[in-house]
Formats: sequence, C-alpha cells, structure tokens
Amino acid sequence: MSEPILKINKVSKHFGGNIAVSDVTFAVEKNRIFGLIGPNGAGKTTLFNCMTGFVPITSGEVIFNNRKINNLRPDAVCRIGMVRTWQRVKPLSSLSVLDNVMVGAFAITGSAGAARKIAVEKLAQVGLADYSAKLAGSLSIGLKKKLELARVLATRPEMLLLDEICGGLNHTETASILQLIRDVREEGTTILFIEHDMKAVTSICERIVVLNSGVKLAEGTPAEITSNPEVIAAYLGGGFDA
Amino acid sequence: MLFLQALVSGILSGGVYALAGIGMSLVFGVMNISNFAHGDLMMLGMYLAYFAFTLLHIDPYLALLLIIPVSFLFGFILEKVFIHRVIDHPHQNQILLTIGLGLIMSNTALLAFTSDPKILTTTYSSSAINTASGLSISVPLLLSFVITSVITAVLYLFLAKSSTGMALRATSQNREAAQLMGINVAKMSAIAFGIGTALAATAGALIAPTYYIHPLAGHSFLLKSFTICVLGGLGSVVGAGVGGIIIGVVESMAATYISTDWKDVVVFVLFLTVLLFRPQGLFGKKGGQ
Amino acid sequence: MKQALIIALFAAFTALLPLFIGEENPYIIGIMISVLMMAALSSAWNIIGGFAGQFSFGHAAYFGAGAYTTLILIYSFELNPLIGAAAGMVVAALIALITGSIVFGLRGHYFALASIAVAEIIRLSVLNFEFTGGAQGILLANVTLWGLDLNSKTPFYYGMLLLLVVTLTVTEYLRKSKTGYYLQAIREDQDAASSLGINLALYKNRALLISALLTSVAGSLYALYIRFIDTSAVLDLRLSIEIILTAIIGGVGTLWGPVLGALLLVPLAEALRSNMIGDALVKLGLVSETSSVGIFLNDNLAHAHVLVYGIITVLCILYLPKGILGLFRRVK
Amino acid sequence: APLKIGFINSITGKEAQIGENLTNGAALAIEDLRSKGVQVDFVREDDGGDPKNALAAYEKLVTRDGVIGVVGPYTSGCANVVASRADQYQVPLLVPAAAKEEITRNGYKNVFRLNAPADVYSRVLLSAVAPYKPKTIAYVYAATDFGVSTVKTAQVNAASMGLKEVANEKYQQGQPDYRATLSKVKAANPDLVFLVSYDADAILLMRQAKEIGLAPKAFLGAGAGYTTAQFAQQKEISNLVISATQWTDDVNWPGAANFAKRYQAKFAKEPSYHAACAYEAVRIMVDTAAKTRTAAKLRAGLKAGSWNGIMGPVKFADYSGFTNQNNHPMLVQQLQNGKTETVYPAQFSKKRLVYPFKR
Amino acid sequence: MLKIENLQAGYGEMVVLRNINISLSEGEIVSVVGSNGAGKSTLLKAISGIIRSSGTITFNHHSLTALQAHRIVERGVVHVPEGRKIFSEMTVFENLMMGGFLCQKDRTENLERVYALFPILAERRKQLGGTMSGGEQQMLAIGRGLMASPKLFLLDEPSLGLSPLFTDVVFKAIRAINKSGVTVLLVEQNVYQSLKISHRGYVIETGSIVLSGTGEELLNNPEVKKAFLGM
Ligand SMILES: Nc1ncnc2c1ncn2[C@@H]1O[C@H](COP(=O)(O)OP(=O)(O)OP(=O)(O)O)[C@@H](O)[C@H]1O
Ligand SMILES: Nc1ncnc2c1ncn2[C@@H]1O[C@H](COP(=O)(O)OP(=O)(O)OP(=O)(O)O)[C@@H](O)[C@H]1O
Ligand SMILES: [Mg+2]
Ligand SMILES: [Mg+2]
Repeated sequence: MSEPILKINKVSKHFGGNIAVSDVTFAVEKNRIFGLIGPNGAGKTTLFNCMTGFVPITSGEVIFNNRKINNLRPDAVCRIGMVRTWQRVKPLSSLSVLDNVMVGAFAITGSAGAARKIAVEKLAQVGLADYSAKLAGSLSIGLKKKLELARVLATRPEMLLLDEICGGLNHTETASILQLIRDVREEGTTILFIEHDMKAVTSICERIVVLNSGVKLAEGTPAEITSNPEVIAAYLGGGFDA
Repeated sequence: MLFLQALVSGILSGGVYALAGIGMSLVFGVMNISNFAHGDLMMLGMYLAYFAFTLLHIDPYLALLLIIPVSFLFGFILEKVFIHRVIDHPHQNQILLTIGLGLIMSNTALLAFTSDPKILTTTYSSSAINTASGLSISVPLLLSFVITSVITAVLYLFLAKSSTGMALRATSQNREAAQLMGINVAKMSAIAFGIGTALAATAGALIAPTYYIHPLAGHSFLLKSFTICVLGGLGSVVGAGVGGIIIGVVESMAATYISTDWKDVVVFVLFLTVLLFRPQGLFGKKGGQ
Repeated sequence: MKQALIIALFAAFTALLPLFIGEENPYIIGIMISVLMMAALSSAWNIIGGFAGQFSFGHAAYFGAGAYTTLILIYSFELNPLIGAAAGMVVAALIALITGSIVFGLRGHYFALASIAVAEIIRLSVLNFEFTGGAQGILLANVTLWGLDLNSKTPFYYGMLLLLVVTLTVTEYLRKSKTGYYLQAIREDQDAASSLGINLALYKNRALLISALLTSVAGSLYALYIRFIDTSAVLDLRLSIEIILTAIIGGVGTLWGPVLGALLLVPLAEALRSNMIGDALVKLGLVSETSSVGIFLNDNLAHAHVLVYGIITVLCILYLPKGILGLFRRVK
Repeated sequence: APLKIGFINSITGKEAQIGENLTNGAALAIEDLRSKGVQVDFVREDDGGDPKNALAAYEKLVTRDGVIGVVGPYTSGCANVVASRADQYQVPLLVPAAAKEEITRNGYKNVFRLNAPADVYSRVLLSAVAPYKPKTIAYVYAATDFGVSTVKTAQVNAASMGLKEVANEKYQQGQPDYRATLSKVKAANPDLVFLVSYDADAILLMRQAKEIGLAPKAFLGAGAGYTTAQFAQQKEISNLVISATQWTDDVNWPGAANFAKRYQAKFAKEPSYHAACAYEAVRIMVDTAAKTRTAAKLRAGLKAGSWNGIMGPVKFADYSGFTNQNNHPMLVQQLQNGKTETVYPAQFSKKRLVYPFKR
Repeated sequence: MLKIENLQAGYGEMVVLRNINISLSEGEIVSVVGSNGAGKSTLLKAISGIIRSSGTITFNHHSLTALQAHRIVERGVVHVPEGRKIFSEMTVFENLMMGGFLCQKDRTENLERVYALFPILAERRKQLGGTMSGGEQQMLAIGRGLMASPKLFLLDEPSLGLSPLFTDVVFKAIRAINKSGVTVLLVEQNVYQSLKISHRGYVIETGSIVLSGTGEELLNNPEVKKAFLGM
C-alpha cells in the first residue's frame, strides 16, 4: 500500500442546524482513482468545498501531502496541486474556450505562448478542439462540462477533484472521458471522482467511499460496494445492474 | 436635551431618507440595476407636489394620491421605452443609461422650470410641536414619517404575501425561470421600476414642503439613497427602512457631537465599517450561489 | 506586436500634430490636451474596470491625489513638480491599497458603492481640512516653475501624450500576459478564478494600483496645467462618472475603446458647450441668425448642451451597447 | 470690423441659478447699448462652473473669435484661472461678480473687477450692527469658497470689534436637515448669527431656526441667499434679517430704480445684485471698447476711465494690495414687512435698522 | 397535439436548428437524443418561447410561434430547463408556489403530489433554493414544473445529477405523469432509459433530425447503439 496523498480526518460541516458532512474519515492513496458516491444531498460537493477552501470546515482536518490545509484559501489549494471542477459549471463566459483553458495553464507557466500550447493540447484531449474560438458562455451544458475538465487538466494538478464531470454526457462520450481520466492517472495524477453514473464509477474507480446524509456509509472496492445491502438500499435502488 | 433633540430630528428626517432608499432598493432587488436617475425622479415628485399646490391648490400630502399613480405610470413607461432594452446588457451600460436619463430629466426641468428654486410654503412648513421640556418636533417631518411608515409596511406585505409581489421577487432571481413559470417578466420589470419611481417621487413630495424645489435638488439624495440601500442590504425593504433611520440619526448625532462639516464623513465611515464586517449589508441574505 | 506597432504609429502621428496646429492656436491644443487626458484616464480606469471588471466609481480620488499632492508640495514647500508628482503617486498608491483592502471583499454593486464612499470620504476631508486649501482650493500663482513655462501648452501636450502611450503600452502588455488573463478571469467568475489558483486580492490590488498610479500622474499634470484646483474640479463624483462614460462609449475592456471614447466625447462636449453646432448651422446658411429658429438655437442650445449630451449618452447605450469599437467589429 | 466682446458665464451646472441672473443683466445691457446705436458682437460662452471649461472658453474667445475684451467668468474658481491667463493673451478681463480677493491681488494688468471682494461683506455687516454693542457671534456657513473666505474675514473683523466667537458650523449644501446644527448654535446663545448661504438653503436654515426657536439679537446674512426676492417673500421667517449686498433697487445710484423696473418687466422677476453687476460690467466694457477698438487701448481706457451708473461710482484703482479693483461701497439691507430696505451706509439709506431681532 | 414544421432557431446570428419537423400526439412520451451541442436544449427553448424562432409551432391547433414565453405557459406547455434555474433566494416552498403561479386552484393538490414524489422537498420546505445540493435542486425544478399542471411537459435532462435511485424514481414518475394524461417531450443523455419509456424518439445531429422511430426501433438501431449507448 502506497503513501496516502490525501487524508480526510473526522471532517464535519454544519450549515446552521443542517449537518451536511458529519465526522467523515478516509484516505486516498497516491496515484489512485478514488470514487465518492452517495445519494443526492449526501454532502459530496460540500466535502469538495471544504477541501478546497470555499467553505470553512466546522471541525476535523484535511491533510494533503502531509500538510494540514484546513485554512488555506482556494487559490493556495490550487497552487499546492489540488484542483476541483464544479458540478454547477462555471465557465468564464465572455472569454473564448481557448482563453478559459489558458487561464488554467497559467498556474504552471508565466508565458502566454506556453499557456496557449498547453491549452490547445488539453482542448484536443477532451474533444473541444473545434470549439476553441467560441465564447465559453455559448456552449451547451455537456460541452461546458468538458471545458471544466480541460481547464483543470491544464493546471497539471497532483490531485484532481472531479464533481459529476460525466453528468450530461451519453455513454459513448462518458467512455471517452473515462479513458482520458485513466491517461491522466498514468501521468501521475491522483483522482477523487464524484459521479452518479454507476457504470462509470465501477469501471474506473479502484476504491469507493459512500456518503449518506453526511455520514460515511461504506468504503471498499467496487465489487464490495455494489453488493453492500446498505448501499443498495440507500443509493443504488433496484435499478442498478452492474 | 441636545441629545434627545438630535435623536428625534434624526429619526424623523431618516424617515424620508428611508423612503428614497426603499425605492432604490426595490429597483436594485428586482431589476438588478443601480438607478442613477433616482434623485431626478425624486425631483419630479417635488415639482409634481409644487404644481399640485400652486395650480390645483392641493396640499402636498394629499397630493400623494395623485402623485403616486402619475409617477408610477411615468416609471412604468420609462422602463418600457428605455430600461427594458438594456436589461440583458452588462451592468455598466445600465448604469450609464440611467445616468443619461437623469441628465435628460434634470436638464429638461432646467429648461422648463428654470434654475430658480421654487419654494413650497404651507401653513405648517416651519411649524413645530414644542414640548414643555423644550423639545421641538417638526410637524411636516412627523407627518411624512407617519406616511413613510405606512407605505413601507404596505410594500413589505405586498412583496412578501401577494402573488404579484412573489412574482417580482422571482423575476429578480432568475428571469428565464420566471418566464417559464408563466410570469410576464417584462411587465414585472416595468411594475418594479414604476413602484421604484413612485416611491422616489413620494419621497420628493414628502420633502417638498420643508425643502426647496430645483432641477438638481434630487442629486443630494442620490448618494444617500445608495448608501441606505446598501447598508440595509440590497433588495431588502425592511433593511432600507432601518438603514434610512440609522443614517438620519447618525447624521444628526454627528452634527451635534462632532461637527456639521464632518457628519457626512462619519456616515460614509460607518457605511464602510458595516460592509467590512457584513458584506451583504445589515439585512441582506448571504444566499446560495 | 501588431498592437505595439499601432501604438507607436499613433504616438508618432499625435506627436507631430502640434507642428501643424502651432502655438498660435492654443484653443485647439487645449482641447487636444483634454482629449489626451481623458483618453489616458479612461484607459487607466479600463485596467481595473474593464479587464478586472471591478467597477470603480471613485477614480476621482486618485486624480485628486495627484493634483493636490503636487500643488500642496509646490505651494507649501516649493518642491520640484516632479517630486510632487512622485509624491502624488505614493499617496494614490496608499489610497488604492487602503481602498482595496476594504472593498475587494465586496462584489458587484457593493463594490461600486463602496468605491464611491471611499472617494467621498477623501473629497469631504480635503474640503474640511485647512492645509488642502479647503473649499477655497489652491491657486498656483507662478507662471514659471523650475524653468518650466507653465503658460506654454506644449509641455502639457507631450506630457499627456506620453502618459497615454505609457498607459496603452501597459494595457497591451497586461492584456497579453498572465496578469491580463487572470484579471479577465476574475471579472467573469471569482469562484472559478480562485479555484484555478488565482489570488483574487493580489491581482485586484495589483490592477487597482497600476490604474491609480497612472490616474494620479494625469492629476499632477492637470493641476500644473490649469494651476487652480478645488474639490469640485478634481475630486468630484462627476469626474469619476465621466471617466467611465468615456470608456464605455468607446468600448470597455478593449485597448482602443477609451481612446475612441475620448476622441468622440471631449470634442463633442466642447462643441456643444461653445454652441458650435448652432453657429455651424448659421454659417452653413441652414438657419439665419436673426430668424426665430436662429434666435431660439442661440438662446437655448447654450442652456441645453448638457441635455443634448444626456440624449447622446442614452442613444449610444441603446444603439451601441458595445461601444464605438463594437460598431467596427460588427461591420467587419 | 464689428466690435467683438466675449462673455463667460455659468449657465449650466451648480451655479446655473445665479448665472441666469447674470445672463439677464448682460442681455439688458446689450439691448440698451444697441438702442443707443453701439454695434457690438457679443459672444457668449458657458463654463458650467468648471475652470477647465472657462479656460477653453477664454482661449476660444481671444484666439478664434478675436474679441478685444471679456466680461466674466462668474465663479471665483473660473475667474481665478482665466485671470491668470489674461496677461498672457493681453486681452482685458472684467470680472463682474466673483468675490474671491486673490483675483485682483496678483497684480495682473489685464484683470479688472467691478464688485467688492469677500472681505467687504463682513465689514459692512458688522459695522452696521456695531453701534448696538453685540458681545458674541456664531457662524453658520456653506462649505464653499465664498462661504469660507467670507467667514475668515468676518473672524478678523469680529475680533477687532471685540466679539467673542461661540460657535462655528460649516455645512455641506443641499442637506434637508440643519436642526442639529442650529440646536447647537441655540445652546451657545449668541448675540449675532452670521450666515453665508446660497439660494434656497437660506430659507431652509431660517425655517428650521424658527422651528427650534433660535432667536439671536440679529441674523446677519452675507451671501446671495438672503438677498433674493424669494427669501423676502417668506415673511414669516425672513422678517428683520439683515444682509449685505452689492446693490439694491432703492439705492440712490443713477438709473438703479429704472433698471429694476425694466428688468422686472422683461424677465418677470426682481433683479438680484448679480444682474446689476453684470449689466454694469457689460455696459462699461462695451462702452469703453467702442471708443478704443483695440485690446491694448481698451485696457488703458478701463484703467483711466470712471463711470457713474446703476452701481454707483466706478473706478478701477490700486489700493491695499489690489490692482484694478473698483472700491465698491457695499450696502446693508434689512427685510422689513416683506420689503427690502437699505439701512446702511447712512448716505445711501432711507430707513433705520431695526435691532434687536424679534419674531 | 404539438406540431413543429420547418423550425429554425439559434442565438443572435448563429443558426443552431435547421428545418426541424416534429410532431407529438396526445398522451405520448417522445424522446429527443443527440450528442452534446446538437441542439436539443435549443429545441425545447424554441418551443417554450425562451428564444425566438421561425417556422411554425402549433399546439392544439393554436400557433405558439409568435407568443411570448409566459403566454405559452398559460396554454399548458411547461418547460423544466436544464441547469435547474432555481430561485436561489426563495425557499423551497416559495419556489414551488411560483411553479403554481398560473394555476392557483390546483395548488394544494399539486403540492401533495410533488411532496409524495420527492419527500426531501417537504422536509426542506424552508431551506433557500440556492443552498440545496445539485440533485435536490433538480428535484425541486421538476416539482416546480409539476406545480403548473402541464398538458405538455418539456423535460431537459431531468436525471442530470440524480443518484441511480432517484433516476429510477424520476423515470417512473415521468411514466406516471404521462399515464395521468400529460404528454411528455423528453431530452436525455441517459439514452437507454429514456428510449425505454418513450413511445417514439428522434435523433438530432448538428441541428437537424437525422433519424426517428419508435423507442424500441431506435434502441435497436446500430448507429444509435454505437453513438449513444457505447455498444
Ligand atoms: N449553504 C448551504 N446552506 C444550507 N444547507 C446547505 C448549504 N449547502 C449545502 N447544503 C445542504 O447540505 C447537504 C449536502 O449538499 P451537497 O451539495 O454536498 O450534496 P451532494 O452530495 O453534492 O449532492 P448531489 O449529488 O445532489 O450534488 C444538502 O442537503 C444541501 O441542501
Ligand atoms: N446562449 C447561447 N449563445 C450562443 N450559442 C449557444 C447558446 N446556447 C447554446 N449555443 C450553441 O448552440 C448549440 C446547441 O446547443 P444546445 O444547448 O441546444 O445543445 P444540446 O443538444 O442541448 O447539448 P447538451 O447535450 O450538451 O445539453 C451548441 O453549439 C451551443 O454551443
Ligand atoms: Mg453535488
Ligand atoms: Mg442541452
């Protein structure tokens, strides 16, 4: 077992009386694709927000590369190598698709030429090459998801937090994105992956954590998770046949 | 005594500020527009009150029954003809449009009514109730405070409870979705601007008997209205109401205990301090995304 | 590269103009100085307002900082105007940093209003203090200063031109650099920007600082040029609004928009102010000076020029929402 | 070539109201001149109260329109800026109504001023009440150039009379509520309340003074607001207020009463002192220019000449630091039963000052 | 019931949809599938009047083409947009009330129906819409649409962001809604499930209809299989 890159230690987040995340603990090993699933409102996105400094943590700690990062600002989190995508996509609407990705690339280079090169490459990878000159705001929802992905890839993150990146894509497109994620992993990036498409999750993740109502319900390999009766009851329902 | 006098004067004059601030806040809230013509709309109310008084011999407070519908209609039309066209445009364009409209209104008034200020003198323009302890309570300010309170309460109930009020709020948050609920968003914007205009004009009319009427007279109230509605939290009627009274009292206290020339500075410093600790204003909601 | 060339050509052309107009035409040179100044101010504002999308309504404060610091130092300490201008930049920088630390936590309307509040505090303080000349303003009685003939317009013309060229070059450099991209990202979506590693406060402050420094230099030049300042001339909200108006009418967030805006608005305002339009109609023989129309124009156009300015503003916003530059883009 | 004279005025912006009085006064002067057969091309420019515009207007007038003399500008800021250029272009400037002392104190050869500067306002006002031996004084004034300048000189004059200052309140124009300020003044219980206000804030202040019961021995108004017809109409609050002015319609200067009558007929309102100043300044400028025809000779003509018209005797003299300054005798008036009565100096007045003030 | 002929639509000068012909009979569920950016959402927006279009759209023999969006809702055409578009500063309850803006008489009945379908909405009645999780907002958006008593229900990716359990709930609900007499036009990326419950379907590609047939036919079409089902 290799060294964990990320440790979530008893993290809780309360919104007034609403407990979104409660005492969640798990660790992600380096260079893994790690799944985070759970019913709607389970606290997955909130956990991402806590890890990346967008909302303050109520209690507990987040440790990244042996460093406690509870109180880091979002931009600092990005600079130490952990980058997230947004479930509710956030394109830089009146910039072109290419410029959007260049903004990501500037995290690793100061030169516009180098940034452009990286951006062109990433756009080709996610299949948006034809759209580079379009305004990001005019993309359809599925294309915006791909843009989110290209933009974070351009930052060459050590760890990638993907929030429903395949939502709004059909099976064929999902398959190609999954392949892309595998490639990225090959280059040394660790991935934490939120997704409701169980086929995608089980086919790509090596380990999965299940949240339910803010509490960790289970953790294990895809096979263990999909056969866990509690998970089936709370999340999968009868409809899922892997 | 000085303290009590300052407090009473402050609260009462804060009442008119509040009304001006609420009108601004409503336009902010529903249309997401900073209305730089707000002061000029107040000026319109002042002239309406003045002409109602001199030509029709109607008391300015009574004239509200006339001024409110007339100015509502004016605002409604203004929205339909101009504002409506920039509703999807960047913010700065909307601001500039209202600046332009304000210039047109004030300079048309300048041509039509000349730059000589008009004075509206009623029997109670400079009358006060003097208590035994030496406290003086201005009669016109007291009257306008009462009217302001009633209007604020009615408006609050309208927005919170009536279905048009709800539709107005829905429009402010997401125009496209509001359309899909069957709300005529174009009409809602026009109504919102109409109400905002009516409130501005009412504030103008209320202050007319104790102020002077001049094409540029509204400008002194523009920044104040902004300050009030930001202080209270954009779009919050109650916030603007409270904000107005706070500003009135702070001004009055600052004039009494610091000095008249520094009182505006005190107001702005207070304003920034509030924003530093509560960026959404006193009554603003943090909201979701 | 291409833009740099255009800037150079523009600078060369503008630098040669006075040779054709000459010192004997101080009125025209004066108007051109106003155009260059407004172009520089509006371009400087564009860096924070147009690129970073932070709508500062308080830029008069930086202009005033330059103007007041320069004149106070000359008036009270007889310091060289260059030292005055440098000190003005320091003061403007301080104001920018303080403003930034207060207002950059705010978004949208709140930011705009807070920037007005800061500028108003400065204006009122200058008005209330004694050492600033208060409501009486500061009059610089000297006609020559450190060997500089203040009555000559040429130094101010080239001074303003140099400032404009510097501003444009800085803008162009920023636009194509990482900072420029980051500022635009901040304008579009602050959350997305910070999730991509952009330190919001750092970049906003940097933009405001650059913008404030350039603005303050314009203020210093203005003060020496007019030789009289008071709060209504250099610290008024109207000035801040005029700066924004120029940028928007030209094309906000573009390199040349503010310059175009100034080229259009300043001469237009002057033509309206001096009733040139009415005079031209008479000269062209379209209306006779003694006819009722002529008399009406003569009597009223003079009063109505701000009204006409307002109408033109409204028409521009309604029909040229992307500014003059947007018009060219559409044609292309 | 026709005779060309320029006129710079503030007809838009904050000063538009007073500017309009100047416009009317000048118009009447031109009418009178033309009816006397003086052919003049009178080029009018607006500065909107902005010194930058005033400078542009002046440069346009002297370099493009070819005027040989300029009347204006109205505001002190604009007049200051233009005055500092007059010697550069060698075209005489006659300032009709700006009060700032500096304007004629810098030794400019081409700058002339008709009206009395700011220090005279307080001097006449305090002299008028001096015989009644007031002890204390409070100042309430607008935070403008004129307000501050006037109060500064008033403080000097008051000190020399042995008056004790008990309150000093500077206010921003345009506020709706001065009650707190006035309550403070009332608490200080001064004999004299010295006010400087423009336009309508004078009415506001006096209304609220009545409301809170501020009643000193005298209200002294230095500044336009207390001399307007409108203020006079508000009898309830304006009665017995004393004010300083450059001109009144009942003064015994030649043509003053007639000017008032014709002005009233033409513009349907009473002339203010600004209108009278503008009228006289334009008349003097055009008359002299018609005789001299070049800028240089015009300057000499203004310097040498003397006039006696609706503003009384006019002579541009050099005295106590001023150059080309008309040593204009200011008047003190008091509102008595809705009528403006000149009460000081004795040689120009018909009525006596009523002291102390009572409501 | 709905007949679209020769429809053209787009944004500004950019044309997205060309020459679209579609019809729906009363009581049908019809799916529209296509890859990202093909123009599915644009089609729904054109029908509900959010964007201008040319060509003819008739609903129950009345033309919708020139009507404004709020008038179209009055006719019973209700659109649940993609991206949810919740009123973020209104509570869940107020959001639902806005859904029932036009048919206030059926409000209580509709509200019960929605709460039964998505119990979480009843639980979180007082929470601000904007603070709900992604999936919760999706439920709220569907619930809000139901509050308008639709005759024709336009659903844009209703399963987006929903857990598998709730995806099933939603598809079952669509069936149930349809059974109660509501016609449904469904845009989905979950092509398998949507075609399975659909009577008919259309495939749209770069703005044009390229294929149509019954749900069954399309599911078995090799091209559909390859392009959308990853088989
Ligand atoms: N700002 C907030 N205020 C109050 N409650 C909140 C806030 N943000 C989130 N919540 C609540 O916290 C819970 C967790 O939300 P979160 O967005 O993390 O869910 P999620 O697991 O990402 O769900 P989904 O799969 O639907 O996106 C939800 O019930 C949500 O309503
Ligand atoms: N507001 C807009 N302005 C300009 N172009 C737009 C706009 N919205 C969408 N488009 C463009 O129109 C085309 C169709 O978009 P649409 O949203 O209809 O696609 P879609 O089929 O719904 O895709 P998805 O499955 O990703 O939601 C796309 O190329 C998109 O980029
Ligand atoms: Mg989520
Ligand atoms: Mg879509």
